[in-house]
Amino acid sequence: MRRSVPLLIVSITGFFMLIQYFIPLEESEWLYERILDWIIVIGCFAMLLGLWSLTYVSVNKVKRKVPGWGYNLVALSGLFFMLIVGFVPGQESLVRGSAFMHLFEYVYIPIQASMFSLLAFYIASAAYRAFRARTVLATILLVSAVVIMLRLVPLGPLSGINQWLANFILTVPNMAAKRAFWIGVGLGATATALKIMLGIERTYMGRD
Amino acid sequence: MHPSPDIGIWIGGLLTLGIFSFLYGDNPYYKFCEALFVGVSAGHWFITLFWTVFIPKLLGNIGIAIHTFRTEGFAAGMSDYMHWSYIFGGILGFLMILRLFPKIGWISRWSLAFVVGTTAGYYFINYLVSNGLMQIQKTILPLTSVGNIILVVGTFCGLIYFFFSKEHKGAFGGLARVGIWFLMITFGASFGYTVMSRMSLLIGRMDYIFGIWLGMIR
Amino acid sequence: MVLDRGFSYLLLLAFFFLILFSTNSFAQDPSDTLAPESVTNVDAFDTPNDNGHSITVSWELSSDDGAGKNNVVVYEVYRSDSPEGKFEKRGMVPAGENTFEDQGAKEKDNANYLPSHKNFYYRVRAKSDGLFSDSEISLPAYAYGQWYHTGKTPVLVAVILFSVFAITFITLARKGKLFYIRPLAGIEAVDDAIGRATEMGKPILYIFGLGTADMIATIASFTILSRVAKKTAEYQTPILIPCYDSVVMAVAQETVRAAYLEAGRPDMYKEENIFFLTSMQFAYVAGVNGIMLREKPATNFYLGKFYAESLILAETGSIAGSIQISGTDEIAQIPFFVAATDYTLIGEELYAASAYLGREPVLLGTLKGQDWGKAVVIFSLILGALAASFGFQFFINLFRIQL
Amino acid sequence: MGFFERLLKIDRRIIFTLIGIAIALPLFFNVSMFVETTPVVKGVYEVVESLPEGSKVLVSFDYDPGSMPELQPMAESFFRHCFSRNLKVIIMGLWPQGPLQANWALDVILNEPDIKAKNLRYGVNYVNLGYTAGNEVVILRMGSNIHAAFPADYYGTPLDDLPIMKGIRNFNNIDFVYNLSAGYPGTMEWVQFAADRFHAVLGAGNTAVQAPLMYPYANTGQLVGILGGMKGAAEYEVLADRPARGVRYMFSQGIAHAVVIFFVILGNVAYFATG
Repeated sequence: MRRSVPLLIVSITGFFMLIQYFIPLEESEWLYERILDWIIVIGCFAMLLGLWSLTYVSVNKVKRKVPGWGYNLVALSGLFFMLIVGFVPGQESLVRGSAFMHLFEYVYIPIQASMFSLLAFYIASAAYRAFRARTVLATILLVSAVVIMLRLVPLGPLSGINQWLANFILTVPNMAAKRAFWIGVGLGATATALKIMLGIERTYMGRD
Repeated sequence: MHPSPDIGIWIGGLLTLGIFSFLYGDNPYYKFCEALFVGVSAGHWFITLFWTVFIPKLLGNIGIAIHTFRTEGFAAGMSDYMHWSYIFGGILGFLMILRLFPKIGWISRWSLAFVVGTTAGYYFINYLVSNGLMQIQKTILPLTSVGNIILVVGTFCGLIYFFFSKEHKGAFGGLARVGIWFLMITFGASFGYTVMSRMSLLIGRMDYIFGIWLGMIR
Repeated sequence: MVLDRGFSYLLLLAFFFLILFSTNSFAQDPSDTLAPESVTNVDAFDTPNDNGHSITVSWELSSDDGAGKNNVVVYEVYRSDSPEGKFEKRGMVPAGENTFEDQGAKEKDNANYLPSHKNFYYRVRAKSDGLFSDSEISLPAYAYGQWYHTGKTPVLVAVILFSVFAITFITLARKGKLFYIRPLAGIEAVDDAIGRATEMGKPILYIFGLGTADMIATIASFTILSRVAKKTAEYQTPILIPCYDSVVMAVAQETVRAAYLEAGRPDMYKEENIFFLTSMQFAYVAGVNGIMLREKPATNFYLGKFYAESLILAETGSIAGSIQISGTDEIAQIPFFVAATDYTLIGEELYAASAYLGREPVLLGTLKGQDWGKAVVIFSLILGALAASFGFQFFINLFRIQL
Repeated sequence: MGFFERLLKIDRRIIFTLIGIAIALPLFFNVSMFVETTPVVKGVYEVVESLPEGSKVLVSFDYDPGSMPELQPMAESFFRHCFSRNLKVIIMGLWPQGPLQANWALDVILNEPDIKAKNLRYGVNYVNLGYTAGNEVVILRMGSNIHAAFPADYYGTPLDDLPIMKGIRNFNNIDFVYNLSAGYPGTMEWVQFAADRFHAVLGAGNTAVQAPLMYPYANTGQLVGILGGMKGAAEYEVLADRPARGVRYMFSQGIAHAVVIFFVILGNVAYFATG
């Protein structure tokens, strides 16, 4: 029951999804759409698990007064404040101008944009460390990156050549390697999916 | 200098500085912003999902089902019965929560199996078609221009690189080596054009701090 | 499709000239006040490869279309549920075309609903400028859904071919055949990385990225986690897994618990080390950043689906001085992992990793199967490119899928 | 430790500081760096320029605040161009946040003196149809009937009550479609469905990350042109002779790139000098 039923479910649902691709029948379409919807519903229930985990871990840290527990308290207050202003007014909370949306606009968006923009700093420091002509491979990486970056710096008479080179890199070798990459990923993912459906790959299922 | 009178802008500005302080090193200011961000975002995500997905998808459909049963009884058509099927999704979801109870937690594997199995079947086809057949179709080009020749050769060598069961030596190793060169060109190029995007993000933030918030620009 | 568009321009042009031509001759030739000859052989049949709510109608062009009086402008298609009943207009096509697909809706409450398994009769009207003539009524036809989509045969062939490869090599492996696999630097580093964490007495951080539990990259990562967790259990090194998705968290807990059980150390398993943070991209990154600087893990694994956050994570980990092993199938993020982490599993290598780590013959067998798949792809590419160079289009059509 | 060795192990914070300065400082100067215009951007500009007064333009906002710095200037300069040429603008979004982004851009442009003087009216000169879930399916539905895809606008007014929507049924009644995109659903879907299927005249503005994937469509003509990242935004402003945020930001962008390249060179010099 604990192990064989789930494996059976995996195989049945997996092969159904595989076969239904070839069956244009209305019934097959209907079941396909429903199954995708059910998965969304399962995801909705699962979010309770996430919420529980976050609350449980944070409350525990606050209770045990582990170093830095004050920050866990901040996270918990943020979470529950959002839940209150989100639930109490009902669906209205998603309309612009509500307390919930104000928090989104003035707290969430600025922090999110700032976190995202940290990338500008990190991309520079990563380039500094990684782009050194140590080996042939590193040199290729370096040259290709610099050619593309130079597109944005006015180079005068050289800019025409650089534009041509950048365009060539993007449309030819770049496309070639991407195709090879995607085909490889396709085969790897297909093999993994097949292993799951056949029950060969089942570590994700637990053991007892 | 004309700082913004809007308190919301001030909060946004102060939080921005808190995040930037991380660049110097971990500190209480950043820790506060981080904790607030995690809490607020989890709450935001939960509420949004609840109102925009959970309510319409599950309760909405079951609501329709109950309503038609009340008004039409068993005379309702097949398409009306279909809404009842969402109860099945609801049950699978409910089983998922049973994880919280150690004694019967193993039942939640049934829902997990449903999710994993379905998507395995779905992706089996999806990857085979869009990553396999479609890419092959696009790469079958007449070898009539230098560009096309390089494209086909590059794809060929790239695939050689991904062979696992053959040692990379001799001529085979040479082709694999060319393959990884092509991959490196691609990685370099995408690094290069991502720089522009990332710099733009920081420009946007700096404009917020010095322009919108502190009013130092124009 | 470019060809399609070109074709429709041509049609439009033809259409335009037809109008011009017919109005011109109308003034000159009184015989053109006559309606065009009606179309013949109207044939209605179920549209193939669909869910059964569409009927296709074909006919032979009117003798006045492109010849004779040359005054046909459009064909209008009419439908009725009985030969005597009222015929309803369903659509029209320009002169020169001889098929029409009467696509109905599948929902009963839709005004355009076309039921399956119900007989319909069709009539085609050849129309000139103001005058028309109707065809005979077609024999009845009904729409029905098909059990197999013939346009998808290339996919079926690929599925069968690939499954045969995989299953053959799995069977061979089960019978005890050993397959060679080339070394992968990223994989060989895994053991050392765990050993290093043990020596330093520091935890290991394992990140799935932003993938949900139903993505193949995440599932591949679960199997890697299972091998890694088994080793950490043996070495008694804690493993921290902050999660972005609740289902991923649940599966990761199962995986690690099972691995500890297998290693004989179920007592070491701590559920609170595998926890949920938040499902918003940059908030998740902020949280993981904090963990990296505060817990100072000796080793960071980034395996799964990653987006823009890849570089923030990898650079922060590098600042914290951790050994980092990464892998993803998102090509846009690999450059950043290559630049900022110590080892990177590129694309397909991520999927191969579980076979490498487990060294189970069955998993190695599927790797061999994958390689055979690649060999077939390479073969088709070369053959296809040669065929295309010499002008044989048929080879490309072998890969064309009708959706 | 010699100078070059120290340079190799340079503290990241020094790089961070220099990048911060390189980006912030140019914002204080009103210098517009010389921006070279490219044919792909001209493609979009010229189509808008060639539309007669009163033509209907559809703009789809398929991004969220994460891509604002790149795409918002594009939205603003496009609106400015359309309104100054008296075109009618229909706004929609395939991303939930999209229509909000559009409103922010409208707030800016409608308050500029020359546009304000035109006294543009909501529902007559421009309209925001809001967001509809369904990704590329929305485009398909619009191909047969826009009213079916969007029964009401962003504020809940039925489409039939809006004068601007009179006579608009599908892409045949739209003169130009412009799409601002940061990913999926976005330009790729507009090309596949609106341009290929319904033969809409389509232009696009993309983030710098996404643009290289879309250039091939501009070569084949499926896109009349494309604006890539901040540079694209700046080029459009130069073409329209109204330098604004894009051009101003471009100065920072150029300097920041130069700093990154400078560091890469420095790193290599130090690496070879230390052997």
